This record gives sequence, C-alpha cells and structure tokens, in this order.
Amino acid sequence: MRQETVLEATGLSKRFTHKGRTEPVLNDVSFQVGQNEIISILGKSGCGKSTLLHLLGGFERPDEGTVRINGQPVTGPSRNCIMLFQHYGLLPWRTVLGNVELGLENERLPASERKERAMRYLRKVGLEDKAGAFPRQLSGGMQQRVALARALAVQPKLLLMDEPFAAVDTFTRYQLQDELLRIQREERTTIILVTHDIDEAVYLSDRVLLMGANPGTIRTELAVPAAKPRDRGHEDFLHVRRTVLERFELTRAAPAPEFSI
Amino acid sequence: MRQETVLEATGLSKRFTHKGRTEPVLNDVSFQVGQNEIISILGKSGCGKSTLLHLLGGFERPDEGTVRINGQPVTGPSRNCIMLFQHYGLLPWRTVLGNVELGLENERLPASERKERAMRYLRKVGLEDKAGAFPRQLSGGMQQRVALARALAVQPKLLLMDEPFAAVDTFTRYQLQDELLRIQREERTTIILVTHDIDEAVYLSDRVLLMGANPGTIRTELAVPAAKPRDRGHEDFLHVRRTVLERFELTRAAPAPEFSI
Amino acid sequence: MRPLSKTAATAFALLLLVAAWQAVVQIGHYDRSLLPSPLHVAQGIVELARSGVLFEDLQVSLLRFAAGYFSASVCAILLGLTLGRIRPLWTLVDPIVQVLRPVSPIAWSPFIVLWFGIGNAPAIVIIFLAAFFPVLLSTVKAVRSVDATYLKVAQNFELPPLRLLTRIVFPSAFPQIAHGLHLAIGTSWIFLVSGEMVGSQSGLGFLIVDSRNVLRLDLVMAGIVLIGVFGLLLDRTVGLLERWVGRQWGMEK
Amino acid sequence: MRPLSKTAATAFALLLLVAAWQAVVQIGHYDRSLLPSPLHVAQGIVELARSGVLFEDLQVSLLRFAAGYFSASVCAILLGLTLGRIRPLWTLVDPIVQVLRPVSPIAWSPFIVLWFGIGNAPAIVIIFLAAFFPVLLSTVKAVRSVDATYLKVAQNFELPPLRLLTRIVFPSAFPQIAHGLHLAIGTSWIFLVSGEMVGSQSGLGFLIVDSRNVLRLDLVMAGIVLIGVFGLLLDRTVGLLERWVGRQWGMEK
Amino acid sequence: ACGSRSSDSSAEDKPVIKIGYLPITHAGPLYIEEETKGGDYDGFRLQLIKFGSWPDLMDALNAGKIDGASVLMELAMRAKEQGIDLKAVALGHKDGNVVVVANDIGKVQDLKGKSFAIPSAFSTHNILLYQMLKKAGMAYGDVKAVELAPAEMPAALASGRIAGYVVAEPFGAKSVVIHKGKVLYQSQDLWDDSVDCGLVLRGDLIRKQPEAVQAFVAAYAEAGQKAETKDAEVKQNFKKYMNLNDDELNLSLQWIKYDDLKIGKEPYEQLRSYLKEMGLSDNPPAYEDFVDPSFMDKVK
Ligand SMILES: Nc1ncnc2c1ncn2[C@@H]1O[C@H](COP(=O)(O)OP(=O)(O)OP(=O)(O)O)[C@@H](O)[C@H]1O
Ligand SMILES: Nc1ncnc2c1ncn2[C@@H]1O[C@H](COP(=O)(O)OP(=O)(O)OP(=O)(O)O)[C@@H](O)[C@H]1O
Ligand SMILES: [Mg+2]
Ligand SMILES: [Mg+2]
Repeated sequence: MRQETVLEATGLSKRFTHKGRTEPVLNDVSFQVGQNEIISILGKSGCGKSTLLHLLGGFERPDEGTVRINGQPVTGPSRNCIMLFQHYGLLPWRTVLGNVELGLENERLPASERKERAMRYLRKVGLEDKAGAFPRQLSGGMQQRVALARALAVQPKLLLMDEPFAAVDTFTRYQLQDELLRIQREERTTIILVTHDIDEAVYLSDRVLLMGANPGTIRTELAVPAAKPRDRGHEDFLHVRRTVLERFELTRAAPAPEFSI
Repeated sequence: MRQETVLEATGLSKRFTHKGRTEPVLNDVSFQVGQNEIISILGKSGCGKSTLLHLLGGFERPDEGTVRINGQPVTGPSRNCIMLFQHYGLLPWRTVLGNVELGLENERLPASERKERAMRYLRKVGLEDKAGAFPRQLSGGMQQRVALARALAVQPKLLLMDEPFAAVDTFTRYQLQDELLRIQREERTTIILVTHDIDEAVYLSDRVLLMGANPGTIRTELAVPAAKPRDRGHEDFLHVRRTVLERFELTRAAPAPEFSI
Repeated sequence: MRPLSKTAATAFALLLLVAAWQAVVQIGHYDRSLLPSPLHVAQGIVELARSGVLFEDLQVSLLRFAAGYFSASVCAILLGLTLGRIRPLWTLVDPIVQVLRPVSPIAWSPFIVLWFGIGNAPAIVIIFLAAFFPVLLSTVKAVRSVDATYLKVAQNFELPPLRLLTRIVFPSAFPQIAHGLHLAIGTSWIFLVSGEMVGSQSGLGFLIVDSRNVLRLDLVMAGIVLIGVFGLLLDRTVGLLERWVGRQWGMEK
Repeated sequence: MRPLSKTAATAFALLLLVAAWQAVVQIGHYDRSLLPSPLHVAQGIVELARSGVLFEDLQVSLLRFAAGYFSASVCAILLGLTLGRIRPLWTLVDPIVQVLRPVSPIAWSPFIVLWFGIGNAPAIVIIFLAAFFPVLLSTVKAVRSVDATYLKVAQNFELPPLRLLTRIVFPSAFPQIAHGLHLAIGTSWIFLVSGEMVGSQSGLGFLIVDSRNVLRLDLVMAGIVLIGVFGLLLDRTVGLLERWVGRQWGMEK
Repeated sequence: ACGSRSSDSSAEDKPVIKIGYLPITHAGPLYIEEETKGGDYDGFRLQLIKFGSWPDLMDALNAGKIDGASVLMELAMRAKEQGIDLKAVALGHKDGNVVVVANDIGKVQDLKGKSFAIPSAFSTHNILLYQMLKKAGMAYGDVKAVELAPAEMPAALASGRIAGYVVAEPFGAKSVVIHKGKVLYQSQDLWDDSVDCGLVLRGDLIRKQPEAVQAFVAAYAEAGQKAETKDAEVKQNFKKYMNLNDDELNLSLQWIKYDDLKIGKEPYEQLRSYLKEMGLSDNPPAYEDFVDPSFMDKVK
C-alpha cells in the first residue's frame, strides 16, 4: 500500500548507565518510513527523542533491535543518512561555501565541479550571495539553511532532523518550515524529524509518532490527511492539532496535572 | 476607563553604536500598562524587544523619552520592578532556597522570617520539596519557577519577563503558562512579557503589542477579549491567533516572502 | 573501581618512566657520577630517609611553599577582584604586571636578598611571586567574564557594592579562579629550587642545589624525583579541589 | 583612537613604575651599587647600546627563544593532537608529564649539559621544556573538548581519520591552542635567564648573570628592564594573534 | 667586553683548548694568557668560556664539554673522588682571600651566634672560616655558616643579614670599597700558602695532546708572571673579563699573588688533612693521583 520502505526500525531498546544505575531510555521502538515521507517524532523533553535519532543515524548502537536503511542494517554513521543537529553543527572556521563542500571533499570530484554542486544547493536554499560569509555572520535561520544545503549536497536517502527549528523565533520558523516543504518536494528526500512543537509536527508531516517517556516508547501513530501546503488557520489543520493536544491532555477539558514536570 | 496606571512609557528611543556606526534600535515607543494587566510584546528576533524591556527595568537609559512606574521616573533597576531573564539568572552556587532568599537579604528581616517568606513563595510555585536542591539538579521548567518565586518574594509592583518559556519544550511551556496565570490571579502582579511565540502571547495576555523592526516600534495594539482561563482549542482563541498570523502575513492567504529573514 | 584503575595507570606510567631512564643509562654507558641509575637514586633516597634529612627537607619545603602560595593566592584574589571590577585601573596595572611577570626570580635575587634577607624569606617571596601573577591574571579574567545576567539580578535586588562583590562576583568567578589556582600550583612549585638557592640551609630545593655543589648527582636526581612526585601530588590534590568546585558550581553534570 | 589611548595608558603605567622605583631608592637611601636608580640603569642601557652589546645580546636571545619556543610549539601541538584523541594513551602520559613538569630547569642542568653541551643548545632546550608542557597540556585539553557535534558531522560525512584530524579536530581546537601558545610565551620567556646561565657567552640572560657576578647591579637591572619590556612586547604580539584567531573563529563578535 | 665573544673562527689543525672560568680575580692568569697573542699560540689555541656559578662550570667540566677550568681545588678533588678523570696542573693564584665583616665586628668573638656566608661547604673559604674560629678558640658551630651565591654577599652584608663572609675576589673588595665592611683577616694570616683555585684539566686531554698541554701550561705560567706585575696593562686586560671599577680591582689585586703557581705537595697535603678534619671528605685523592706537577716542572 505504502511506497517502498526506506527505513525500518524493529524492537529498538537502549539503556544508559549513569553513576552505576542502569536506566532504560528506549524500549521496543518499531516503525517504518516510506520513500518520500516526512515523519515527525513528537514527545516531551527527555523522553528519548534524540537518543532514538542517534540510533537511526548509526551514531549509537541499540542494545536490542535493528535499524535497516534500504534493507541494509545500519552499523555506523554514513552518507546515506545525514543528521541535522539542533545547533546546526556548522564549522565556524569555514565559509558558508566551505561548509557545504565539506561532505563533497570525500568524493573524487574536481574542485570546480565540487564548488558548482555546492553552489547549486546554496542557491536552492536562497543563500547564493552568502557563499563567502562565515556562519557567525548569519542569523540562526540562515545557518539552519546552510546546514540543510550541506546535508542535501551529498544527496542522502534519508534526512534526520533533531528539533531543527527550536532555536529560531516563531516567524523565522514558519518560513523555514515552508522552505523545507518546498525543497523536499523538489528533492524527494525522505525526512524524519524530532520535535516537541505540536504545530510543527502537524504542519510538516505525513505521519506523527507520539512518544511517551520512562522508558521512551511510541504510544500512538497519527496520520495527517490534510494536503500540503497546509494553512495554519485552516479547520483540517486545527482538527489534527486538537487531537494531539487531547492526547497529551493539554486542552482545558481535562486540566493538566499541576506540578508534574 | 482602565485601572490605575502602573507603568507609563513615553517616546522611548534608543540607539546603539557598533564599530562607529550608530543604528537606531527603538524609535518613539509609547504605551501604558494598568494595574493587574498582563501585556505581551510580540515581535521577530532582533526587533528590539529585549532592549525595550531593559529600558523599562532601568538596566539601560533611553536616548529619548521616559519610563515612569507609579508616576516615578525610572533611573535604574529597583525592587519595584523585577526582571526574569531568559536563562533564569539563578545563582548556580546557591540552593533553591538560597536563590529565593537573595532578594530578601537586603531587608531587615530576621533569618527565620526570611526563610519562612521564601518557603511561602516556593510553596506557591510547587517547589517546597526542592528547597535544598541546586539549580542544576532541576529541569528547565523548575528553574523558571524558582526564578518566578524569587521575583515574587520581594513583592514587586511589576514583573518583566524576557521570553520566559522559550527554552522549555512545548508541553512544559503550556503547564508553566497555566501556572503563571494562576499565580498572577493570586498575587495580582502586573506583568509585561516579551515573546516571539504567537500562541503564548494570545494565551496569556490582556493586550498584545505587535512590534515592527528597523527601528523597533509598536505597530499595533491588539486587545484579547476572551476570558481567562482560555482554551487553546477554542474558537475565540483561534480567532485572535488568526488575526495575529494575518498581521504578520503568515497564513497561506498571502504567502510569506521567501528569503527575507 | 575508577579511581583505583587511575592509580594503577599512574603507577604503571611512572614505572615506564623509570624503565626508560634505566634504558638511557644502560645504552649511553654513562658514568654513575654523570647520570645515576634509578637504583642508585633509590639508594640515595633511602640514605636521605634514614638520616632523617629527607623528611626534614620535605617538611620545610612544603611549609615554605604553603606560606608563599597561600599568601600569594589571598593577595592576588583580593587584588584581582578589585582590579577586575574597575576597568580603567586594570588598563593601567596590566602593563606593569606584564613587565614584571617575565622576569626570572634568579634575576631578582640580589634585590630580594637586600629587602628580605636570606633563609626562609627569599624562598617564600620567590614562590609568592611565581604564584601571584598567574592567580592575579586569572582572577581578573574571571571577574571580567562574570555573567552579566548575575550582575543585573544583583542590581535588580539592589545589593550594595560590597555584598555584590562577596555574594555575586566572587562566587561566580570562583570556578575560574580555582582553575587559576590549579595552574599556579604547578608553575610556582617549579620555583622552589630557585627560591631555596638564596641562603636556605634546608628544603628540597636546597637539597638539589647543595648536592649539585658537592657533585652528588644521585642526590640531585633524588631531589628531582621528590619534587616531581610531590608536584604531581599537589597538582592532583588541587585538581580534585577544582573538580569539586566545578561540580558544586554546576559547571559539569 | 582606541589603540592610541591604550598605548598612552601603557606608557603612563610604565612611567608610574619607574617613579615608584625612584621613590624606593630615595626613601631607602640604598647605595648605588646595591640598588641602582632608574637614571643609573638608563645610563647602563645607553652604555650597553653604545658598545653594541645590547643589540647583540638581544638578537641572540630572541633567536634562541624563537628556536626553543617554535620547536616546542610544533612538537607539543602534534603530540597533543595525538594524545588528545587517544584517551587511554593520555591516561598513561599525563602522570609522566605532571611529574616532569614541576622540575626546575636549574635542577635539570647537569643532565642538560651532559646531553646537549654548552652554549646555545642548553638555552634552547630549557626554553623548549618551559614552553612544551603548557602547550601540550592546553592542546590535549583543547582536543578533548572539541564539540562532539563536529565529530559527529565528520563521521556522518565519512571523513577518513587523518582528514578528521586536519580538517575538524585541529581547526576546532585551534582557538584554545592559541590561548595555550599565548600563556606559554610568558612562562617560557622567564626561563631565558636560567637557560643562558649554562655556558652561554651572550644574550640577555647571560648579561644578567654575568653582571650579577661582577656586581654591576645597574646592568642586572638593565637586563631586567629589557627582559620585562620584551616580555611585554612578546605577550602583546601573541595576544593580538590570539584575538585575531578568536575573531576569525567566531568566538567573539 | 669579553675576549671569548669574538674568537675568530679561522679553523686550523691546532687543537683548541677550552677552559672554563668564573669572572673572579683568581682566574687572572687565564685572562692574561688569552689576551696575549689573542690566545693563538704555537701548538694550541686557547678559548675561555665564562660560567655563572661553580656548579654550572663543574657540570660542563665533568661532562667533558670543556677541557679544563680554573676552579676551586676542593670541587675538583670532589669530582676526582667521584670518578671523574681530572688532573690539577697548576694553581690559580696564591693567597688573595679575605674575611670581610660588618663594620661593627671588632674581633672574631663578636661573630658568635651570627650568620656568616661562605660560597659552598666544599671550598677553601669554608676551611678559612674553620681556621679562623679555631684560632679564636671557638667551635665551628658557634657561627651560623650559610651558603650563599657570592654575588649576593655584599648586599646581604650591607643590609645586615649576615655579619661577614669569606669568598673569592673581588666580592670582598666590593664591600670594603663601598664602606659596608672591613677586612678582618687575610687568608695568609689564617693559613699560609693556602690552596684555593687550581688549573684543572681533563685526563683525556693530557693523554691525547701532551704537547699542546705543555705549551698551554708554559704560557699559563708566563701569564702568571706577567699578571704579578699588576701594571696598567694587566689591569686593563682584567677589566675586559670582569667589568670592575678601578678601586675594587686595585684593592683585590693588593691581596693576591700570581708568581709561583706550582702545586706543592706540602700545602696540598695540608688541604687534604683539613678536608678530613672537617668531615667534608673521607678519602680525598692523594697528591700522586690527582696532581700532575710535571708540566709546571718543565717550565723554566
Ligand atoms: N550519553 C548518555 N548517558 C546517560 N544518559 C543519557 C545519555 N544520553 C541521554 N541520556 C538520558 O536519556 C534520556 C533521554 O535523552 P534524550 O536526549 O534522548 O531526550 P530528548 O527527548 O531528546 O530530550 P530533549 O527534548 O530535551 O532534547 C534522558 O533522561 C537523558 O538523561
Ligand atoms: N549592547 C548592544 N550594543 C550594540 N547593539 C545592540 C546591543 N544590544 C542590542 N543590540 C542590537 O539591537 C537590536 C535589537 O536587539 P534586541 O536584543 O533588543 O532584540 P530582540 O528583539 O530581543 O531579539 P531576540 O528575539 O533575538 O532576543 C539587535 O540588532 C542587536 O544587534
Ligand atoms: Mg533532544
Ligand atoms: Mg531578546
């Protein structure tokens, strides 16, 4: 029914040992992501979202379970599957162009071709004219765009994004979300993003995975039927949003337990 | 028509000189805040929100214009008007109790009474049992509550909050917003808060001041008629929300200019 | 188990060092009086320990060091707090410090004798000087990098100036000051030898200088070993303190 | 205008220092040969400059210093990059460094003479040692505190190990390494005097030691002044470099 | 200022003899020897190397980085005892040490309980202190002997930190010239023909280059004779090495003799017995083992 499966996580568990105490952080997480999908993982702080993303990207090994990308088990980080970090992970001593070229230096490309390819992706995120600037000279939103261009330049099968827009203000965030949708449409990249922002999850994704904590599990999966591009004020959007709020008991109907953070 | 005026800002302007270039950051900002009101100042990153709050609190002097609190011109920071900083400004080497007592050490209070008063406010924010803990042992949400207790303990006329909930996740943010409303009802404090989160502004405030940038000015004032406590899913709420989105051109109706951050 | 394995690693490392030393002695065929072997030096240490000289020297050196180091720390921290808060004053004092700092205690010693005499005083003064400048510099730097938010909070609660210094500036700068104290213990311990060259009749530095005078290089090496080992111990102790401060101040988790 | 006023402040500060010195001389009624006045020392400097000795000494000292300092920096950075990346290795090497570091060059000098002879070599070796340890320690610290995100990015783009070191670890650690280089220039310049005691026949350190031996304390003081002033200049130069690196790397705005 | 700075590097086959010294009056003959013919003699070339302290000099000598030195005889004997192959071939000077005390010290007994500086326990100066106390009927422990760098002694005396000192020249003359101290004894009053500094060479040099050594020692003895004239030229040459003012130089030259630099068996045995008596050495090298008088003997 769904398109070809890009990522398949089965029975992922992860424990951390801290000061001699072993605590389960993730327990039996399984899900699949199809070609060209955008999936959001939504959950409270500390529920294990980043840990899950690190397992998917191969940055850490699960204690149990496996991750497969295009059927191949993941044993370490690879260029197939690029992670975008919350604070962008741009190298401050390189120019914007140098940053985008980073991922291409590995390939046997002549310098001119490498530069051209990097410029193509910079153009795509609208930062052509900033190629010579250093990251510190850019606003947070621009930096996130550079990181996106750098990731796309190696043409990965899968993009992992860890709270990609949490550090920019609401207005910029809205713009970046729109851009991400446009670029994803053009590049047909598969994206898994982690967020604690309900609106973001609903606005961007085809499916939302709601995570519970202690240990982290996927509690519910919610498909978002509305067609993209969506209208943040539209009734369909608001309906899904309300469903999520209710799932997390955040509407007036059932008052939030007061001191449970 | 309105209750007694607590704060009165008239014709505030502020310029910063950076590398020999003088740039206006605020231009002719005027507004009034009444007793027991909650006012949000909403604007994009870098539009001068923090600068405005610093002028109101007396941390910086305006180049033009005056700030009056209860009719008295503000010449410097004072206990009348406490600022809550984005990263809470808790002293990491003091316990939670020690932090709350900080503002009380100036008063001629016996130690026992001081402690009692601090504990009263800790109880109010639900952190009685954390009195002996250090800030680093608390989650972000708890830390913000400690900062709130510390501010309230000196019983200021006015509370200034700079993006108070920007650093916590959405779920915690919702809870903290509810708590802030409850406490404000009990203490009858006047609050001015700065935010870039549209939902937050609409959910909390009696009036929203929309700021424009370059230089920062107040473009519109928007009263939020809905009674508190509000329902984030309710039609009244969504209506105001939509109005704000439209003002900032963030709904689909008028597509956002793509690369203007 | 962690600290145990760390001690084991340290012991193993020192063993390696001794082995390397033995190898140099054997390969180079050095005369015993030019480069003593670890065994000879061990014998030297035993000889010193037996005669009681070792313990006495150690004690007197540690006392002198403590006197110089602690008085330097206190002075440097108090001065640093003041200078760090008053920016124009520091602009003036900074060049003076930078001119005085790079001058070796050996160069100063004729003047130190003139003002402080011989015996304990010059050793203490030289260690004082060696510890004073690094602590002063790091205190000033620490004070000047105190988070502006804390200062604003203090202003907001109307703390009077002295209380601002004791309750906000000092504790807030303390982790970095502690780091400075840690660095300074290493750099000032080096100057024990220079310090105890000026008319001292006891101490580890004197032991080295004196043994050099009488061409007992095995005892010079014994002195080096003792200075090295006690330097390591001092460093580790202050390092622990620094880590504790760091944890207490919430710098690390 | 800023740098100008800073130079003015420096000049004023040094003037203050000279005034304080003159005051001490006058109040203490010290004999000229025990504590020379600024004027006498100025005469001494002029005398040295006239005879050409000053320039020669300065040149030879700066050359020796440069040789010791740069070779130490290169070695320490290369070694530090390696040790910082391989944690168990550093656990072993750290105690060795901490034992060797606090030993004064004066104590080492019999062995330095044995291995390196007299003349230029011991001076360079001693400056090497004095610069090596601080740079090594700060490089290791810098490498170990490289932002984990950068390493993950590098893994993600499958950078090979050597390229990881040159393209990610080194540039990322560089601002902190530059700070270490800045610190080390001060601490190693101090050892110029110790270094030039061992059979050197020229240099600022030799000037001081030699003048001390013939009781020309005015020339000793002249040497101190020169060492101080050049220490200040070296410090300021490397400080500028450090600031430039900081700006380039986006550490400050 | 110093001759050794600008030793021309015209390389020949002649052996270069590197001799270490400290800038003291006691090394006088070496200065004259190097100044004569610029140190370029038939059969060898002399290169003087200045050191800052005795230990630095001994390090270089023991490690074979210099071929010989004008050094305290006691230190050289000590090195020999430790197994370093050294031979003493001549004296540096005769007499020339003075006991300098603060102006308020009238007699030896006044020193009781006070600090008194010597350069090193292994020195003629320590023996002189011992002799002086013994003659005055006091025990060695009656004064506090402190080891101090010679350069620090005048300052320590002037500021009252020590009551007196005995050390190589010109440090004694220094205090006298600035009126911060006075001469209590000259060395010959305490120990006639005292052995102090000696010209010491490494054994391997003597074995490999006996002719060069002979030429060197001959020139040395001649330089001693010339130094003994203490004329204007000699003083001029001394000042190239010591950077002293005239008063200090004249005074310290008054006290010293350079004419007969042979190491006699008698005074040497005296030194040995003092070393044993003071407990400084159990087994100082015998005259036959350590002193090689043959070179001086061949000088007419
Ligand atoms: N390396 C580690 N060692 C020990 N515990 C860890 C480690 N990494 C994460 N944890 C713990 O695992 C839990 C989940 O962490 P994680 O960072 O995955 O949460 P998150 O959902 O991403 O939170 P946030 O929204 O705050 O980023 C937390 O309780 C954290 O303390
Ligand atoms: N001390 C200062 N010196 C020079 N320029 C300043 C200073 N403080 C602020 N500015 C400038 O003033 C403008 C407004 O800054 P401000 O911090 O008030 O914005 P803001 O609305 O609070 O932004 P954000 O949402 O990112 O916190 C910015 O362009 C900033 O660069
Ligand atoms: Mg996370
Ligand atoms: Mg702000």
